[in-house]
Amino acid sequence: MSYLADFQGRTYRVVVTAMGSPAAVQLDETTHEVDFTPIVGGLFSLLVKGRSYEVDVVEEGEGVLAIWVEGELHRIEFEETGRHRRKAARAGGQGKGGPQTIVAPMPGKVVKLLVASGQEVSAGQGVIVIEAMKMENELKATGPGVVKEIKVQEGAGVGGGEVLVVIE
Amino acid sequence: MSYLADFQGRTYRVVVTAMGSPAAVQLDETTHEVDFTPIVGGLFSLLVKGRSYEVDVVEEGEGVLAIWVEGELHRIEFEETGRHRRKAARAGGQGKGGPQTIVAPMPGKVVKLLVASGQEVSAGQGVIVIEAMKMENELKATGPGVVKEIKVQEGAGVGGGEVLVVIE
Amino acid sequence: MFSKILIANRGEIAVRVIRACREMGIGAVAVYSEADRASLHVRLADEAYLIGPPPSAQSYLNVDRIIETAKTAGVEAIHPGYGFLSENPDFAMRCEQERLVFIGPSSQAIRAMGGKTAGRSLAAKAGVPVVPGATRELSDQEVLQAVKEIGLPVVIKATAGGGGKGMRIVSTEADLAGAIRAARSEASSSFGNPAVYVERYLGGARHIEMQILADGGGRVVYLGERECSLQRRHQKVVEESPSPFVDADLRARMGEAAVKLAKAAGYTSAGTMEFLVDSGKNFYFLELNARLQVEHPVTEMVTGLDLVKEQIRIAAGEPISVRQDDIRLRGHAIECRIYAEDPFNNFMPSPGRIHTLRSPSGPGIRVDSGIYEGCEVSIYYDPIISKLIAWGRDRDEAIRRMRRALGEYVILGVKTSIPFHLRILEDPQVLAGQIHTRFLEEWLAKGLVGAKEGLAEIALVAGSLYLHTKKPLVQGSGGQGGPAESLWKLAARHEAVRRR
Amino acid sequence: MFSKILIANRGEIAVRVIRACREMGIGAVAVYSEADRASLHVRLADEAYLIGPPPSAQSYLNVDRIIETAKTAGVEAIHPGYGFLSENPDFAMRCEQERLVFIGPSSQAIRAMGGKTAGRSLAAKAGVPVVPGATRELSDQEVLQAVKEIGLPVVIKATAGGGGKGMRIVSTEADLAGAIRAARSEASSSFGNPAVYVERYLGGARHIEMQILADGGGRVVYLGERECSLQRRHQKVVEESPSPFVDADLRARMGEAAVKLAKAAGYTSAGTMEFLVDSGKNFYFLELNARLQVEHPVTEMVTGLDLVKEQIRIAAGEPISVRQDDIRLRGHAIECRIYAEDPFNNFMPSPGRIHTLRSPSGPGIRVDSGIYEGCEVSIYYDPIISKLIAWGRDRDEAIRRMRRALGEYVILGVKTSIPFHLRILEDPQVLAGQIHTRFLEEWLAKGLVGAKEGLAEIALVAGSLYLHTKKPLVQGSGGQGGPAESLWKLAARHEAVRRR
Repeated sequence: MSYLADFQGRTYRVVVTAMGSPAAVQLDETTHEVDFTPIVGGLFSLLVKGRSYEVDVVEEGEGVLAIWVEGELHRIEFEETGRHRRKAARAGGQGKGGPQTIVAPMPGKVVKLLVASGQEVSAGQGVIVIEAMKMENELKATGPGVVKEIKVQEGAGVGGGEVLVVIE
Repeated sequence: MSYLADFQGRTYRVVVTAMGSPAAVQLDETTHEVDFTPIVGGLFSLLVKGRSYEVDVVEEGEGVLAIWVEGELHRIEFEETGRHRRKAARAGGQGKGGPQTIVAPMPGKVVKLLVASGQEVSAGQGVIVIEAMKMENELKATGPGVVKEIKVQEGAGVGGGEVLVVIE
Repeated sequence: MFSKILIANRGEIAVRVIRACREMGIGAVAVYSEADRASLHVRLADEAYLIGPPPSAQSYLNVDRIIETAKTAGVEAIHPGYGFLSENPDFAMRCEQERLVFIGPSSQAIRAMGGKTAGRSLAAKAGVPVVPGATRELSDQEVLQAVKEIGLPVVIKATAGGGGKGMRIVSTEADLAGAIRAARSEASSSFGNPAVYVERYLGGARHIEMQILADGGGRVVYLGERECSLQRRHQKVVEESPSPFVDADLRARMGEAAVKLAKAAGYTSAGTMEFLVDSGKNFYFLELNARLQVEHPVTEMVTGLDLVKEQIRIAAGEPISVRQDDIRLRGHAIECRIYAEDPFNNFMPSPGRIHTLRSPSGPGIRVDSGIYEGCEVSIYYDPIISKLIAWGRDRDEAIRRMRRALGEYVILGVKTSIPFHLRILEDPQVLAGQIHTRFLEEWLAKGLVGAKEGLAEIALVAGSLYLHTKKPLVQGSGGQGGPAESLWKLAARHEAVRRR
Repeated sequence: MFSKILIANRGEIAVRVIRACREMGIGAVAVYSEADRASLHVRLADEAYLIGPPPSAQSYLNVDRIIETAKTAGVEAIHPGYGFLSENPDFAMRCEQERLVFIGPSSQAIRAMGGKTAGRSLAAKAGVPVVPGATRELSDQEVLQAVKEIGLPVVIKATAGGGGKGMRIVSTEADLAGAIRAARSEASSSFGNPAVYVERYLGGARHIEMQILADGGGRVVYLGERECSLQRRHQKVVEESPSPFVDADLRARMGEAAVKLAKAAGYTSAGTMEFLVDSGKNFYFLELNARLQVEHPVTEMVTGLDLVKEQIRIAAGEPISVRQDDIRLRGHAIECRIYAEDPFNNFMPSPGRIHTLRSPSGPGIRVDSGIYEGCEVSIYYDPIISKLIAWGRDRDEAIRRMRRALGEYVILGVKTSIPFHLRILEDPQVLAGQIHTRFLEEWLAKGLVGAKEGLAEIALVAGSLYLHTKKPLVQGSGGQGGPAESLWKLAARHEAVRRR
């Protein structure tokens, strides 16, 4: 089985060439012999040339894995080669000059709106204050623009990832 | 829903009269209001008149539950009333005078047979030695009799619950 | 001694107090909001009662409901933990009126010392040096006026504050109005009191605090200091005892000042005098924390005392169990506060479900935690989910143990400060003990170091094997050399593992 | 200092040594049998290598394979833990020959003192009183002869023994032959050596042992005693330090005797001198345990020392990190060995899968464990799965903390000794410290108290609600008032809980 894996802007070719104990995985040019043992839930124990790793794997979407190794999180998108599905275009589009969306980074409550619709904002200007876990967090504009739409009102509860304000 | 529950030789009538928060359960004459909240896996938190209990439930067979409350194990057999199934006769039949079966109490290895087929044994006499976890355990006859059948040989591995020797 | 105590708190501190009760043979009564029915403190308590909806103001700050519950449950005393009602003199007074013992200082002592401004003015009278600034709560206008007098930078503080809540440092006049608003708003929602004052901000100083115990018989002892200079946004992140900066002489001077203040205020129970200490070993009184501190375990580990038990004994009219001369500090203890927040994304709070939890243990390690595998970290409350404490014969061993334990600590489902702590405890200046209250902010400004190198390969390999093994067996889609067959082999191997 | 160490062991002690390595910055190399691939020590190690099939003789006792692995992995030293090869002089010698440092005494010292009979004869020569009996290994015939001389009761002991293995008390002649056979057989499978000897069995005495450290520079110190009288079948069940029976004078006399013996034997590393102590405070040397003991954590908690680190330092040629005068015992520590066995069914071993695990923590609690939720407890190895250690300012607090922690400790899937420990620590004689080596056997003969009263109702209620909620919703089988509807409500409530 062969995969293309996207991680931090690079694409890796990963081929599982043998299962069993050990399994063999070819990563770019190198083949790794791996003892891959399930422990419990998403926890696996890997032995690679004697080196022992604990690895936690959580599936966040189809082919999108959150993988912790020694406390470090790696979010990797795997695509099986030979399947001719195109990856969905990356969400967001937070590039300079384009429209910005101010998104709730966590569930919480809108404490204060610091801008009004139609108002001009500069880069770094506070746009909205969200409270969660007793801390207030001011979300700021990443670049200059004009407030196009405010999707929430003060006092409202918001979910993580919810779009709060759109700036053009 | 109404159950007959067998526990330590007594049969209790248990009726769940309402679910929700709290649920209501009638046990013999008394009705208990219970906040029964699943925590994770087989763990439940019970609040009964303010008293807090942690309860672990494991299903060991149909209607047979192992229930731990404050570190104490209760093995209870529940039968739904109105269902006209008869309980299977209790296994074993270790009564005095009847045939005895010497059963492996845990998985392990047969270290030594202390009796031969046809041999007479007295109550408390050692019959077989099983090793598990580096400890040898001598299994004894519960009453007098004659060794009818030896089902294992020395050095063999045995499973927990396996019948090793039959004495009549 | 009491037969039953109500704990008017939640999370790790409620669990901490329940454990002390159990060890003393005292019944522990928990209270919980609707968001906390499945919380660890409810599970571990002897009794538990619902006190209202999730927002604190309607539950953990709901004085009437808590008092009513205390009476229904038939407790003799209430332990407030930290935060919530712990430093609220009205609550303490209400307990006194209702003939419930408040496990903490008297309402009078809280009023005299607990409010930050009151404490400052009392300290000044008692001859203990204080940081320049106001000694009473101020209106917005008065804050602006005071800032003109004492000069920037300043720190705006909630008079009822604690835990870094309702606190803002201001370096430029432009930020002043926003900072006052934010401080009042946080103070209001956290403590039910929007009052603020202002004091000079002493950059470069250390935050060092002195733990005291005082009983009803007039005995007051100090239990050594805690170094709490590693802070972010005025929230303590790492605390230790003893401070690598404090020698026996400074310890005795600070300890005696703390004892003097406690006596002047008629203080009883456990309390903490916070000081700023400059490089010349001059100390300035900041405030009294009239309650148990989050970081009390480091003092417990070096003194061998159980501060919660001492609080309970004192509240029951018993004397402190040690004399000043018998208090010996042994070794070194360090605490990391585990917050549910994302250190790689501006420390955004990270509520959610903890789907995976593996806790450290072994020599010298203590975990005071309010979480379990499968629990929800709620959006309604403080993000401290656990405290990891390490003891060692010396500071070096304590830090090494802490790093070892942080490495064992796996909490998945919410982001936590664990990677942040690991990086802090590798910094040469931190290892040398050369820290001050702005240290972490400056250190963070340089940017957090990202993932360790070389682990990406392991992640890529593990991910591909994970996907490969979970694939339905029927779907043998090419690859080299009979994948279907090898998958069957793998499945058989898993079975074998499981049966073992 | 070493850069990498191989740990020739498994389970909780391998995990313990790995933690010490990590704190010292030393690479930890695990070895494992085929039964242990998924074990905690393999998961936590830096490196791990397979050394053979499940039976110990083919894996953890496989000297060639372990030496070969040590060379492949490039380690400088081997830590043997306890049991297995830890007191095998041939293994120590082999390490010496292969230029691998054996973390323990020299093979010569093990030969001189480690074998039980050799130690007895050396002690007698050094003027330390010993229990009457043989000072060399005996044939079956010689045992019978010796018993005639010293009189019953006697104890048959494996010369290579430890941990109660290969040990049988005999009170009647009829049991003698069987006991010899059982002792030889257990000794053979546990230590690869069937040799036994016999000594007088001193009933009513206490088992008290003295921990020592000795370095290559000739410094020998004693770290206080451990009271280990609570035993079952010669397996220690509960250990504590200090002993409630030992005063400063007896401690000094025993400590000095232990130091004298260690010096006479040229002993280095950590070691333990076991003594029987009678009611007149006379002590008799039993044997030297030439290795780390299972119960070393109680000494660590009262002295503040890390014995594994001391062992490693001594093996690397460094001096012991303390002098005798600097050793202070603080407070009291107690350990419960958590065995996978059924206390209500004649302590039958209970291997199996641990499907539920909740570990205690908080003030004064240490867990040294080799298990995790989901792990298999194997039939092949020792039934110690975890050790729970509690520290308190005094014995009373330590015991209360232990009971609190035992109450929090939930291990399901295998039977454990936890209920046994809870009952032991409620016994008035145990609380008064009035114990001896036969105490537990006599106490058990009275029968273990069964389940606490009043919990059966809770179990019945919980069981019925469990069955009720798991029932498929379609199957509304009568009952009072729309069960289908109420089940839907319940399901909705669960959902709400989950979403929270």
